[in-house]
Amino acid sequence: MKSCVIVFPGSNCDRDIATALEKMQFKNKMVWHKETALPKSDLIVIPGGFSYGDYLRSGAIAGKSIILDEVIKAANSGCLILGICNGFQILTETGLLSGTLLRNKKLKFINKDVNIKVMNNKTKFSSNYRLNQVLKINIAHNEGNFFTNEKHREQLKKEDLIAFKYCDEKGDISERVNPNGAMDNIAGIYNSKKNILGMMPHPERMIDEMISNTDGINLFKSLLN
Amino acid sequence: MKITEKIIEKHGLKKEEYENIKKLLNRNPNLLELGIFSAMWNEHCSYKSSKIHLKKLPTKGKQVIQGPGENAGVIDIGDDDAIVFKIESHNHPSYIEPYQGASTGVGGILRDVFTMGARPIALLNSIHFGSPSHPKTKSLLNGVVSGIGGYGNCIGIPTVAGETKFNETYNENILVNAMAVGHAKKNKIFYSKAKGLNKSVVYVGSKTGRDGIHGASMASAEFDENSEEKKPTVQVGDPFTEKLLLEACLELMKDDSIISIQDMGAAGLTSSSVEMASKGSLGIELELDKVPCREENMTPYEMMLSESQERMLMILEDGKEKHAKQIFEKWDLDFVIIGKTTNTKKLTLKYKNKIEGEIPIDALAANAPIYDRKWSKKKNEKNTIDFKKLKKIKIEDALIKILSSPNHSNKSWITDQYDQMVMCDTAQRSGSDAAIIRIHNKDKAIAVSVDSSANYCKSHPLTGGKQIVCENWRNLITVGAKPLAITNCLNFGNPENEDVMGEFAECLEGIKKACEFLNYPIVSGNVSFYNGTNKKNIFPTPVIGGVGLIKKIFKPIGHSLKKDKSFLILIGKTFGHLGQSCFLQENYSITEGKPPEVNLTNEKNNGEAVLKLINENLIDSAHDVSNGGLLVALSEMTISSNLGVKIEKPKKLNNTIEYFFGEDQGRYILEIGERNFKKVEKILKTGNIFYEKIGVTQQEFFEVEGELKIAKNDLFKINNQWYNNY
Amino acid sequence: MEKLFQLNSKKNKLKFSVIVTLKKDVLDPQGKVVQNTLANLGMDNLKSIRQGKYFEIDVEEQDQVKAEEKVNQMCEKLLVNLIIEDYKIDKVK
Amino acid sequence: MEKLFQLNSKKNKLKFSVIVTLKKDVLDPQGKVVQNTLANLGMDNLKSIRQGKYFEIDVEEQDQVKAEEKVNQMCEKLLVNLIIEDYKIDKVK
Ligand SMILES: Nc1ncnc2c1ncn2[C@@H]1O[C@H](COP(=O)(O)OP(=O)(O)O)[C@@H](O)[C@H]1O
Ligand SMILES: [Mg+2]
Repeated sequence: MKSCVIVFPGSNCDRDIATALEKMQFKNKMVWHKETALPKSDLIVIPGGFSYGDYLRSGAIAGKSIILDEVIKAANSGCLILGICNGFQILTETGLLSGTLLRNKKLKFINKDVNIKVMNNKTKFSSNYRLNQVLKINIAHNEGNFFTNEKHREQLKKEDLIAFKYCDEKGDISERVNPNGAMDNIAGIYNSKKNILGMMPHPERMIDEMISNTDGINLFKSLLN
Repeated sequence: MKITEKIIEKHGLKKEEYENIKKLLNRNPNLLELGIFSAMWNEHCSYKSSKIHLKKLPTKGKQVIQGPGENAGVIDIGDDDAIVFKIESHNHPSYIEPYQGASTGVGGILRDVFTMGARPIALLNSIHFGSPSHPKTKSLLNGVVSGIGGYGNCIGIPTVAGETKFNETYNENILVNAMAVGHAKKNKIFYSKAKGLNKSVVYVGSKTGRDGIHGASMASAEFDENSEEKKPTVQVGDPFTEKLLLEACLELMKDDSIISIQDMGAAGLTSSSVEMASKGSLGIELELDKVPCREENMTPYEMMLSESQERMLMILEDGKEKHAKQIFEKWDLDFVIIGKTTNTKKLTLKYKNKIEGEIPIDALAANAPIYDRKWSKKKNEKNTIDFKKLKKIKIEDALIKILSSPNHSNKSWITDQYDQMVMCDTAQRSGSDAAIIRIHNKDKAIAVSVDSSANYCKSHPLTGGKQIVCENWRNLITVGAKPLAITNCLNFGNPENEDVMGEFAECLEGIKKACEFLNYPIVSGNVSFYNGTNKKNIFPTPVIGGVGLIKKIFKPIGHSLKKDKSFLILIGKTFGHLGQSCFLQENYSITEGKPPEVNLTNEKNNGEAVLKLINENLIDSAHDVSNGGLLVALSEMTISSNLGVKIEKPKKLNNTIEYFFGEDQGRYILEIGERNFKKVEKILKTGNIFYEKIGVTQQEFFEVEGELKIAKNDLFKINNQWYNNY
Repeated sequence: MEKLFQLNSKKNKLKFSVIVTLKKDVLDPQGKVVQNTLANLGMDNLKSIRQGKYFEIDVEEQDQVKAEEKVNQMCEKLLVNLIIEDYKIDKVK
Repeated sequence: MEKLFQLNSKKNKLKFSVIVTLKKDVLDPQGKVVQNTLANLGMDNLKSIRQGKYFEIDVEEQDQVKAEEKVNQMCEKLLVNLIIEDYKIDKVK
C-alpha cells in the first residue's frame, strides 16, 4: 500500500506518522507543500502540528497551498485521505470536510490520553475495530472543539459519518468526559463518501507498547485490508 | 554625542569600568562602542562575578565530549550518539510579561542546542513563583505555563519534566528556567569557533527589530529629547519561525558548509560575532547596511544590541554560500552575507561606507572584568525547634495538609498543557521522578530531571548544594538510568551583597563536592544574579538538570505501583530529620532549622545498588524519598497507580512523626515481587546496603497500621484539587 | 407597564467595541505570515497588514461615562496586555 | 517635482480596517470564558462579550472602490472563514 504525507512549514507530527506508516509496512513518501504533483498513493495523510504556526486560524493558511488542489482532486477520485489533528483542521478549512474546530472550551492546550469510542466500523479506516470498541488515544491540541451547523449535524447522524466520540473507560458518552467542548463529543468524522477521515486524536502515537499502547494500530491495519 | 556620566550609568557600567574601556581603546568610545562594551561586560555575558567560582567545578569525565564554554554541553551515550543539553534562566522578562518571557526563554535554549547540530528531543523547566496568595502569582503562573507550552507545543518538541514551586521569596521575582536536550551524531557537532580569513559571515533567521534594547532606549530618551520616546520593547517569541530555522539549520548541517555557528541570544549580533571571533583569535568586519531589519531607520546601535529572537550567525566555507542560501530560502528565511572574517582581531562595524565603531576583540572578551567579590560564610543555624512545644497533630491530618498544599499538589493541571508525546519517543512522561526519552529508532533511552531545594540552600548553602545534586542523581536512578552529567542554572540575589555572594560560593562548593564524588560532571550552565528587589534577595536557588542513560530499555520503570501484594522496602537509614522539612512548613509554618545531612558515600552506594537491582529486572517500581518524607513518597506511588499500600508501624523509632515525615537523604522505596525478594536481599546484603521491609501493596486503601486508612480515590482527590480550584 | 419596562431595559444596555492592537515595534508574527500568504495568493498591492483583537461588549448601565469606565477597567484588568498592546474603545450605536 | 512625488505616494496608500466576528449561531468559547473571568473579577454589570479579530490593512492603490474590492478579496480568500464568520470592512482615515 502506497502512502504519502504532506509536509507544511510548521508541521511537526510528520515524522511521527511517517514512522508509524513505515512500521505498518506502508510504502511512504514525504511531499513538501510547494510541490505541484502527488506521488501515486492509495492514502494521503495530512499530519498534525502547527502548520504556519496556527496563525490566523489553525489550518487556514495550509489550506490555501497549491498542493491542496491536488489533494482535493485525489479525494474526489476516491483516494483515501486521513487528516490528524492539524490535518483535520486543514481538511475543514479546504471544505473537504464540513464543520470547524473552535478553541477548546477552557481555552487551554490539552495533552492527555482520552478514551474514544468507535462509532462506525464499516469504513476503510475502521474495519479492524469492533463497533463501540473503546480506545485510549492521545490528544494534543488548542482547537479541537468540533462545531457544525444543524443540517450537517443531522447528516452526520443519519449517514453514520461520526467516526469517534469521546467517552469514559466503559464507553459512556457524557459532557464530563468531553475534553474540549466538541459538539456531541465528536472526536472524528468522515465525509459522505467515507474516503476522508478527520480526527483530533493521534493514532500514530499509539502503536508502541513501550511509549503508550497499541490502540492506534488497527486504524492502519484497517487501511491495509 | 558626548558620553556623560549619566549615559555610562544607564549602560550599567561602573566608573572604573569606563576608565578601563578608555585605556583598552586608547581613546573615548563613541555611543555605539559604549553600548557594545556594556553588553559584553554585563554580568550576563561576562560572568564577571561568578567566573572564579565556576572555574572550580568538575567538568571532565570519560562521558564528556564538550564541557562548559560552548552553546551547550555535549556527552557521549555510546555508539555514535551524543546528547547536547543546557539550562538557562529567563526570570526578569517573565516577570514583566510572563507569556512572552517564558516562551522566548524556551526558544532561546532550543537555539543553544540546535546550533550545535543536535535535534532537540526534550524540554524541561523549573519554575518558581511567589506565595499563591500574592495578587500577581495566579496570572504569572498562567502566563508562564501557557508560554512554555505555547512555544514547545508549536515547535513540536515534547515538554516532559520540570518542577513548580511556590515561596514568598519569589513574590517580586519569579524564576523561569528552561532546559533543552538534543540528540546529535558524535562526529557531527558544530562549534562556534571561527576559522579562516575572508570567510563569509552570514545572518539567517528573522529580521532585526527594536526588541529588548534597554540601554539604548533609556539612553536615547535621555539625550535626545526631541525624538519620539522609545520604550523598551518586549521580545515576542515566534515558534513557527524557529521551527523553520531549526529545520533549515539541520538541513544545512548535513554537509560541511558550516565552519562556525552561533545563535544570537543575549546582546544579539554583538555577542555572537565577538564570541566567534574571540574563540578563533580572528577579527570580524560587519556591514550593518545589510542586516535585515524589521523597522525603518534602525541605527547601528540598535542593530548591534537588538535581542530579536530566532536569529543565527554562521561562518561558511568558501563557495558554499549559494547552496546554503537555497536551503534557507526554501524555508522562507532571510539569508544575508553581512560581513567577513579578518586578521585584525578587531570587531569592525561599517555603516554607509563609514567605520562607525572598531573595538579589539580581546577588550570585549578576554579583557572583560573579573571580580573576586567579597563573600561571607553562612553562620550555622542552631536547631532551635522545641518539638515539645508544638501542638500535637495526627499523622493523617499532617499528611492531608501536605498533599493538598500548592507545593505538593499534583501538577497535571500544568503538564496537561504541554505536548509530552510529540516525536513519539517519550517512554515516561511527567509525573515520575524523571522522564524517559527513547533515542529515535534505537532501543536505548535517556532519563532527564530538574531539581532544586531553595529552603535547604538558604539554611545551609553547602549542604543544600550537595543535596540538589544528589536528589537529581536519585531521580535518574529510580527510573533505571545511569546518571551521566548535569547542567545547572544558578539563580541568586545581588552578588555585590556579601551574604548573597557567600551563598553562591558555598552552594557551588557543595555542588562541586557532590559532582566530584558521584562522577557527575557539569557540562553547561547559566548564572542569573540580581534576583530580588533592592533590599530583599531571593533564596539561593541553584537548579540542577541531569541526564542519564538507559542502555537498553525493556519497560520504563516509574513510581506507580504495579502489582497487588508486592513487598515494599526502604533503602537507606531513617533518622527522622525534621529541620527544614515540609512537615514543619506546611503544618506549623516553621522555616527554621538545618537541612538533613548529606552523606555522599551512602548516596553513592545506595544509588548504585538500586540501579543494579533495576538493571537485573528485580524491581517493579521505585521512588526516591525526598521532600515530604516517607509517607508523602508512598502517597505519590499510590496516587499515580491503581493500588494502595499497607505499611507496618515502625519498629525502632518511637516517634512516628519523625519516622514518617523526616527528610533524611539517600533513601528509596522499592516495589518488589515476592519471588524476587530473596535475590534482592542477597544483593543488598552483599553490598552492605541498609534496607528495611516497610509493608506491602494492597487494593483500594492507603494504610498505616494503627494510624490511618484512607481510600485510594480519596487520596487522589486530596492531591488533585488545589490547582483546579485556584 | 409592560412597555415601560421594556423601554427601560433597552436603555439600560450600552454597547461598546474594543480594538486591541500590538504596539508599534512589537513583533507581529501572525501579521507577517498572513501578509506573505496574501502576497503568494496574488494580492500584490498589499502594503502591510497587522492583526489585532476585537471585542463587542454590552454593559448594563445607563450612564455612558460610567459604562465606558467599566469597559476601560475590563481592558486593563483582562482584555489587554498593556505591556505589548494598545487599545481603543468606541461606543457602538 | 520632489514634492509632487511625495504627494502621490501618500495618495497611493489607502488604509482599511476589517472586523471579523463569529456568526451569531456559532459557539464562542473564547467570549464565554472571558465573560466568566470578568464576572469573577467583579465586573458584574457586564451583559455579554464576544471576541473577534481585527485587521489593519494598507493597500497601494489610488482608487478607493478598487482598493476596497481588493480588501474584500483578501477577506474571502483567506482572512475570513465564511462558514462560521462574518466580516465588515471600513475605510480608515
Ligand atoms: N513545570 C513543570 N513542567 C513539567 N513537569 C513538571 C512541572 N512541574 C512539575 N512537573 C512534574 O511533576 C512531577 C513531580 O514533580 P516533583 O515533585 O518536583 O518531583 P521530584 O520530587 O521527583 O523531583 C515530576 O514528574 C515533574 O517532572
Ligand atoms: Mg523524586
